[in-house]
Amino acid sequence: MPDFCGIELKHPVINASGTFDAIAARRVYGEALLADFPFSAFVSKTITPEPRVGNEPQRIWETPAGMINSIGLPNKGLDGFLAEDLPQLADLPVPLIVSVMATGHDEFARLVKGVGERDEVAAIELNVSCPNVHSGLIVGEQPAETEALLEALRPLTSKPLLVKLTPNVANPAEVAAAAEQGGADAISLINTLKASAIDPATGEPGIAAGHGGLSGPAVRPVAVAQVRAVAAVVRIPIVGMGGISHGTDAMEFIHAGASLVAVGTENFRDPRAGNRVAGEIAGALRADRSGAPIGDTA
Amino acid sequence: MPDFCGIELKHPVINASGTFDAIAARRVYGEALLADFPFSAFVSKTITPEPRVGNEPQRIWETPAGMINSIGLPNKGLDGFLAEDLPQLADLPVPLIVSVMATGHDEFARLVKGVGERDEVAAIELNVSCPNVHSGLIVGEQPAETEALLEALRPLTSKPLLVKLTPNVANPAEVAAAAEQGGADAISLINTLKASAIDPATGEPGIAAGHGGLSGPAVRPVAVAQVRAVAAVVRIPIVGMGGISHGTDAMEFIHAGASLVAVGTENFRDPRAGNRVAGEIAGALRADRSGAPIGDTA
Amino acid sequence: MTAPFGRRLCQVSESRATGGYRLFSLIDTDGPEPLPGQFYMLASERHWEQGGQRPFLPRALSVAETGPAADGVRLDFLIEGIGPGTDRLCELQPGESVCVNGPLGNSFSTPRELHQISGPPGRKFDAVQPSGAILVGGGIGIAPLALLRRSFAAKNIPTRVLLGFRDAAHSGGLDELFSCCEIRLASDDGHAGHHGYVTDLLAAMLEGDDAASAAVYSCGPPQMLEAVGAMCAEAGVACELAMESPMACGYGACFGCSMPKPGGGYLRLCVDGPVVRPDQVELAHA
Amino acid sequence: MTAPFGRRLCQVSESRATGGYRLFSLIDTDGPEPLPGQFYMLASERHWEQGGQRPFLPRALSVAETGPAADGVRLDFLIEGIGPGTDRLCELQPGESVCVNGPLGNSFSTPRELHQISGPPGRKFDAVQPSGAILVGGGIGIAPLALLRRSFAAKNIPTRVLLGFRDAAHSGGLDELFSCCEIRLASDDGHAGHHGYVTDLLAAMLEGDDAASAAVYSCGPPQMLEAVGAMCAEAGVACELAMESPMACGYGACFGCSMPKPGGGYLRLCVDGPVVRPDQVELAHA
Ligand SMILES: Cc1cc2nc3c(=O)[nH]c(=O)nc-3n(C[C@H](O)[C@H](O)[C@H](O)COP(=O)(O)OP(=O)(O)OC[C@H]3O[C@@H](n4cnc5c(N)ncnc54)[C@H](O)[C@@H]3O)c2cc1C
Ligand SMILES: Cc1cc2nc3c(=O)[nH]c(=O)nc-3n(C[C@H](O)[C@H](O)[C@H](O)COP(=O)(O)OP(=O)(O)OC[C@H]3O[C@@H](n4cnc5c(N)ncnc54)[C@H](O)[C@@H]3O)c2cc1C
Ligand SMILES: Cc1cc2nc3c(=O)[nH]c(=O)nc-3n(C[C@H](O)[C@H](O)[C@H](O)COP(=O)(O)O)c2cc1C
Ligand SMILES: Cc1cc2nc3c(=O)[nH]c(=O)nc-3n(C[C@H](O)[C@H](O)[C@H](O)COP(=O)(O)O)c2cc1C
Ligand code: FES
Ligand code: FES
Repeated sequence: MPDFCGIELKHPVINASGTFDAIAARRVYGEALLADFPFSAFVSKTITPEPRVGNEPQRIWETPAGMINSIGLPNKGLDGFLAEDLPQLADLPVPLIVSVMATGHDEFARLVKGVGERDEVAAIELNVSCPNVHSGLIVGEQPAETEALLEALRPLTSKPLLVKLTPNVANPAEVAAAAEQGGADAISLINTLKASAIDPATGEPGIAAGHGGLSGPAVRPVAVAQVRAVAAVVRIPIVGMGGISHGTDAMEFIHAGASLVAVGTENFRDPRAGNRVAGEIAGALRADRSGAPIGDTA
Repeated sequence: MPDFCGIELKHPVINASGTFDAIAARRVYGEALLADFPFSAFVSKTITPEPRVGNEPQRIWETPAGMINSIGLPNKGLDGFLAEDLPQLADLPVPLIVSVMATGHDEFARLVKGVGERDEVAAIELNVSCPNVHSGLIVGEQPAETEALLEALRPLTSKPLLVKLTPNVANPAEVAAAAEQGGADAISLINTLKASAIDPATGEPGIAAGHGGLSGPAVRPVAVAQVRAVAAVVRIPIVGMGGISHGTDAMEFIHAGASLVAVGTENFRDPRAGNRVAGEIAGALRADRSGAPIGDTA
Repeated sequence: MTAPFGRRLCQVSESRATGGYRLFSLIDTDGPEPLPGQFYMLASERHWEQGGQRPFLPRALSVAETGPAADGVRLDFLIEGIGPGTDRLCELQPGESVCVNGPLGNSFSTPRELHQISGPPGRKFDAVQPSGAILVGGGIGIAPLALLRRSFAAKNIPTRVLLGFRDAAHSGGLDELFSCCEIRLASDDGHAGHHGYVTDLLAAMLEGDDAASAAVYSCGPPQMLEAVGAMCAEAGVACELAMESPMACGYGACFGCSMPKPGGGYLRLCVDGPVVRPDQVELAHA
Repeated sequence: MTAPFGRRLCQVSESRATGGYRLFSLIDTDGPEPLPGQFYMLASERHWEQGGQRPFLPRALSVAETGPAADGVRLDFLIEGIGPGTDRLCELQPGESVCVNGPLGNSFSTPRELHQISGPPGRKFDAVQPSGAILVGGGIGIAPLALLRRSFAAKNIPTRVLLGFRDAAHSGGLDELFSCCEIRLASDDGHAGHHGYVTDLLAAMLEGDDAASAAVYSCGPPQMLEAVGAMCAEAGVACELAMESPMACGYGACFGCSMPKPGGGYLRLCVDGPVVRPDQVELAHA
């Protein structure tokens, strides 16, 4: 029973934001989804202050052991989310973590307040892979920007604040330390790696936006390295993700210092990946216990 | 017949530094290696001012569609290289590019002068994925450090200077622009992505050094994105690399703006990968010419 | 009716070549019988996810036929090998296992249902009793129409079938899936039936007296669907199209399969489709 | 003798189970006959590099036997499935193709050659005429010793063979590779031969009168090689070990296969080995 920032979870596997739409999945799979819900907490797709329709297709491109996406954060905006999606997500049998993103402190504050005051919400994840409209800098690339954002948001809610780091930096540990300093309750990483692919048929990028984010097993070694680096400098818990398909992959993150793991792209290949990985982790931990001692997995 | 910084090459495929030891390969394959040399120019493994034995094993680890290495730049040092390796590399039927790395301007200068004055050497590649002992910063992570290094080295040789970028930065195009500004003749990218993997048998990193660099098809989408970004800001030619296994992969880089491509990890799977990819590129270009027009590949 | 939650393994019971394509059957012991137009996300159990390159994601395939099997439901798929994923599925041998997620997506309406949805006041087809269905398939797009035809036959809905092929090498599934029914053929190279596009046959048919009260169902290459959609709009004939877009998941999770809507915004083809009416999507951008 | 430059395709002519391991044969139409101790880098042509996970790199396998084939050279490999790469190679079916790079690495010396190299002045074995070879194999490590034994037999070098196995399930290759020769067995579980380690047999043999003039050749698990190396050093007996390390390339390109040398620094096992004398490497770190 992992305890994560005071939230009790049935197992250490949650979903990566934007890789599982519980509302759509319930339409497809019916009540079996709830009976057998794959994650111990549900992370919403990132919401923004105003509605967004998302990027022009082509939005996805398969790559060796992974994929590129450039979805563009389609969402109903804060009001639409609270009115239409939240009541449905409240039906899920697990705690809800809402992922939010904005391009300035005021807008971020509106999201954190609007979401934070709802009882249905257990925690808030700040997606900081976004430019600050005032400084023009990507918040999550700058330790100072990240710390300032956290300091601004921290007083606005008593709910746990997770900070989701971007991996496209030289030193993610510096950004994580700044987030902790600013009052973050947990760090989640990695988001996708900036990536592109050229369609051989046209000589043009396969993704309409020109580039997107790489995810899947291909990025796992990068993610494990970043989780190790972050675990070395922060004391708050870490949600590790990036290319987890199997329990052995998840164990890499746990050994590297993650308290929870999130399954992302693998959901596309196996809608029950969350459950499966949780079972595989339990099996691996049992096997480890009966053999050599391993690192602390609390 | 690509012309690269005034060097005439038979085809656009060279090797990535540190992924082909022509001296060892000649011992293994004999004169057939020279008759059928896979690359249109040969890039040496990175040499340093003093000899290095390299890192403690385990040095390599297979990952999904790639591998992590932490070899640690074993080499004979400048003097050993000039005395023992250079005469043998001079036997190769293609121009020689020597890759060098040091931890300060003086040391870098010694390498560039020592290598640059040798007629056997056609060009020098500066591996800037190294800390500057004075500033403590990784040169290739800082545009200013990179520009200063180039300004210091540029006057020391008339040979073309290539700058090999590290991909572990938020904005590789800034670093490339600084290198061009400092006087670089070409940019090569990408070097390996910082990565780690945990050995399930021990719960410890599979690589003795804890982490290493990721290469192979897994990183190709990251490399293509970085080449596109760099091509958008520099006018000097680009050597594109990162996960090239086939001609179609190489064409991604050429469409993205590379003048030459380098084959790295694929050499381990196929010692003749260079030749093969060159042939596949020629085929793709013929097919393209007969169909829709594609980007400039000069 | 919902799909079983999760992916499951189904055995290949048959796999054979048919006019340039392959037709293979799976035995699904756990899923419901699919509806015409629905699809499955498929990946071979072995030699899919091991190795260094693509395929990585499962691939979407429409179910072409179905029927009871000793131990569940038989699912037939018609497939064209055009890349690493479909090539691997073309190689399937009887006895191999396939990871299956589905049935997914919506299904075709009956002409009556379609007239009810499509008929806004003032449009000429909404009052009349539908005269029957016209199925227009092109190439590999004939797959979902086979099951649709049989379901209409079972419902006694009069159905005419128009199928188009590029050439003999791209006429797979014809004999296997449309053996017992009257069809009109068109081929780009004139090797069978009308020498030209299948839309020529449709154009002729839409000039008939009873056309306005018919309902057109089509699946095939995007340009063909665009033409069919335009012709039906022009003629004021109710129409449904089974479309394709790049799909990573098939169940609404990835937002990769988006199709532009006429008023702006996007729909997710996997959950809002794959069967859509021409007025629901920007066909020119598809 | 050098290896053909590049990797080539060789067909699998046979593949069968043997005591927990697999033995498979390739027909190499282009390469030379390998020498005992040499190895090849192998990857199946199909279903190796397609898909999303490992294996990605080729795998090193020692040649266990070789002989003329109708159209070239037959290469036999003895293999234990312990991970994705070896598992895939265990699955090889006759008619499949394998990407082959080799023969690679050095080979075993004869006892006479080894005495010449190993014998520094003052060591007792350097003057005497070698009395013959003692081959010590453990588990899958028996593979290169099979070819070595046959090559010594052809050269009339008296050879004694000591083989050790964990249990019956790990005694593969025994009958196939050592059928026509006298061997002494040891097994950890006592199911065959001496109940204990094969090094017990070697210890007894090294106490014999002619031991000092013999030459020991060994291949097996690292701990066994460490023990064999130490016993031979102690007894002043010339020795060669065929070792393993992680290999990405097999031809000196990657520097991944490094083994620490006693004086500091590393050798590349693929080009400086895989056959080494115990004094060339830090066995405790291997
Ligand atoms: C609802 C639905 C039903 C379908 N039904 C059928 C059916 O019944 N029978 C059938 O044969 N097919 C069907 N398809 C199409 C089938 O799913 C695709 O042909 C298949 O996904 C292609 O995969 P591939 O690996 O073989 O080819 P890919 O290599 O993926 O090529 C397919 C196309 O994708 C693009 N592409 C090229 N490289 C890449 C890349 N790296 N990543 C992403 N895209 C790339 C190119 O434009 C290429 O032409 C259906 C599709 C959908 C959405
Ligand atoms: C010269 C030489 C000759 C050999 N001859 C033979 C022979 O004749 N027969 C034979 O059966 N074997 C032989 N081997 C050993 C064989 O090459 C290895 O067993 C094989 O490479 C293992 O690959 P795998 O994918 O099956 O297992 P892996 O999964 O690679 O596992 C092998 C070991 O590598 C480590 N490992 C685990 N995960 C990884 C990872 N992600 N990346 C890298 N390492 C990992 C672990 O310690 C594991 O125990 C030889 C090796 C060498 C160097
Ligand atoms: C299609 C897709 C959509 C995503 N959308 C979001 C998102 O809305 N917000 C977010 O923080 N991360 C998003 N991500 C990133 C994932 O949450 C995750 O960080 C990343 O994919 C790495 O994990 P994986 O390799 O397991 O997928 C998305 C990833 C994918 C593949
Ligand atoms: C084993 C290994 C050793 C390498 N050594 C060097 C080196 O000495 N100098 C250097 O600049 N890059 C080195 N690299 C990086 C490669 O040159 C190349 O930038 C990187 O591997 C990406 O290309 P690839 O995916 O084709 O291998 C090495 C890569 C590998 C895999
Ligand atoms: S295919 Fe993933 S949302 Fe439609
Ligand atoms: S295996 Fe690559 S250098 Fe030895």
